[in-house]
Amino acid sequence: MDNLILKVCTKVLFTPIILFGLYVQFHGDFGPGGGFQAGVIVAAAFILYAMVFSVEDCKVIMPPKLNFFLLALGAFLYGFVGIIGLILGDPYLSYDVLGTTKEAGQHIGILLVEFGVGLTVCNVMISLFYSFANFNFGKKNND
Amino acid sequence: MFLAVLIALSVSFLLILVRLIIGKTTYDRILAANSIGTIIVLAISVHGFYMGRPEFIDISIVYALINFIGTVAVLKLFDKGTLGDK
Amino acid sequence: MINSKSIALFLFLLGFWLLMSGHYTVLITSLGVISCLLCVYLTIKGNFLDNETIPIYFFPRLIQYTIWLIKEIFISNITTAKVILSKSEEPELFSVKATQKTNEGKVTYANSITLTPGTVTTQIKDNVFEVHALTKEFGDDVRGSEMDRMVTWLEKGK
Amino acid sequence: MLDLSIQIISIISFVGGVFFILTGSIGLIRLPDVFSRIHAAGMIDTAGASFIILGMILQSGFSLITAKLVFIGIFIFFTSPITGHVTANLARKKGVIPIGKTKGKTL
Repeated sequence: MDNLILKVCTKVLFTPIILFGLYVQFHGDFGPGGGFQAGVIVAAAFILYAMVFSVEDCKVIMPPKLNFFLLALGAFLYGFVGIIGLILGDPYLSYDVLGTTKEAGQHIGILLVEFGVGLTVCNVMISLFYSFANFNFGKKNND
Repeated sequence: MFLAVLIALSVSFLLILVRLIIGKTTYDRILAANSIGTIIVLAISVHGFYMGRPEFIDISIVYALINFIGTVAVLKLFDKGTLGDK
Repeated sequence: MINSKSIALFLFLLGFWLLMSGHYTVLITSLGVISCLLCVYLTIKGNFLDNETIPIYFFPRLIQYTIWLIKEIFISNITTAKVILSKSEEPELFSVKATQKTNEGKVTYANSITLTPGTVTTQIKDNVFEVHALTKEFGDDVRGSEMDRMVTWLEKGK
Repeated sequence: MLDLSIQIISIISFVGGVFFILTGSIGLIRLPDVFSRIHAAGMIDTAGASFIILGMILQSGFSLITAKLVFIGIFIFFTSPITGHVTANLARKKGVIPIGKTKGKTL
């Protein structure tokens, strides 16, 4: 959209939204939130940027190749944390063995798994937007 | 006290809903939807205090955010007919 | 890359994080610092870390301006409530000239006009604003250009 | 004593917020066209929201909740004029004609 106010204010709002998403990500075990919501909030910042400027501008910040790499990395992280437990002789996705004590292991395990979920959700949202953004809803351009 | 505020917010929600339904132009409807969003943001945090769980405030920040981005998306869709560049 | 703007943005974001967080363990706080660095890095990568993103020269006069703006908003809210309840609206549309030089100054002025109920900026073209006012008094307030002078004063900084 | 006066101020602030929100919604129904209704919506977003948030700040005492409430207030203050302006701009661009007189040259 060619609108001065929207452009300047999006620039101002971009970083606080991403930081809020990361806050929800890392405080998932203290309050409402977690990986899924955090991923959606971070993706919302990118989508806002892509809508107000253009998809090409957003691809400068988040190139499609990096997007796919991070998408796969998130899923890999999730599975990897699970398999560590399996190797060390516990069931799949058991966090107790990750730290020195049971508590610390739980904390680190939940943090890592949630981070994987957040990374995947965020990048799936962005790649969905990249794929469908230029879909025209049967309306002609009238400007 | 919080309950009274919640009831008043619901009354104004219903009043704005009337505007959302009778509409006339699309812009009226977008405006009414945006105002309903603000009312809901306030209602979520007041409800959090009413239930004695103020951590609901995180949710209302998220709601305010999604309300803004959703309004921008709908406006862009009406402007260009697409969310992308074309 | 490391200049006054990136440092100011980093400190602003770190303050935001510390006020939100409430859990000041080493792990969470270091994750917060990394998150803030990531945000600053994203602005540098997207090439939009400029005066519009973080207008540092606004800061010395920002508090005084905010207090003045809140007073204006309060007064015009009461007037708008009176107009709505007494059914005495006579809307009008006119254009005013803005004396700000930069984009961020113009946006601050336009947002201040819209934020005071009773007046809305409808279009911006270069430095001419088209404003819709609810009554003639609100229109006179904008045409009297007190707000314009305040924003230009804010824009000049120190 | 201090506690009681804080309670009273917070109740006054809630009443003020509710008054502005109800007036705004009445205005949203009663005013004649889109451009006038934006003023009523702006009233809900500024006075209504800030008074209710002020009331909650007084209720919560001084803690990190206060900071989060202030962030909600700042966020609403930041985004309300943007959506108002963009709606008005789009309505104007698509040729909705405002009721009332126009003074001088308009864009």
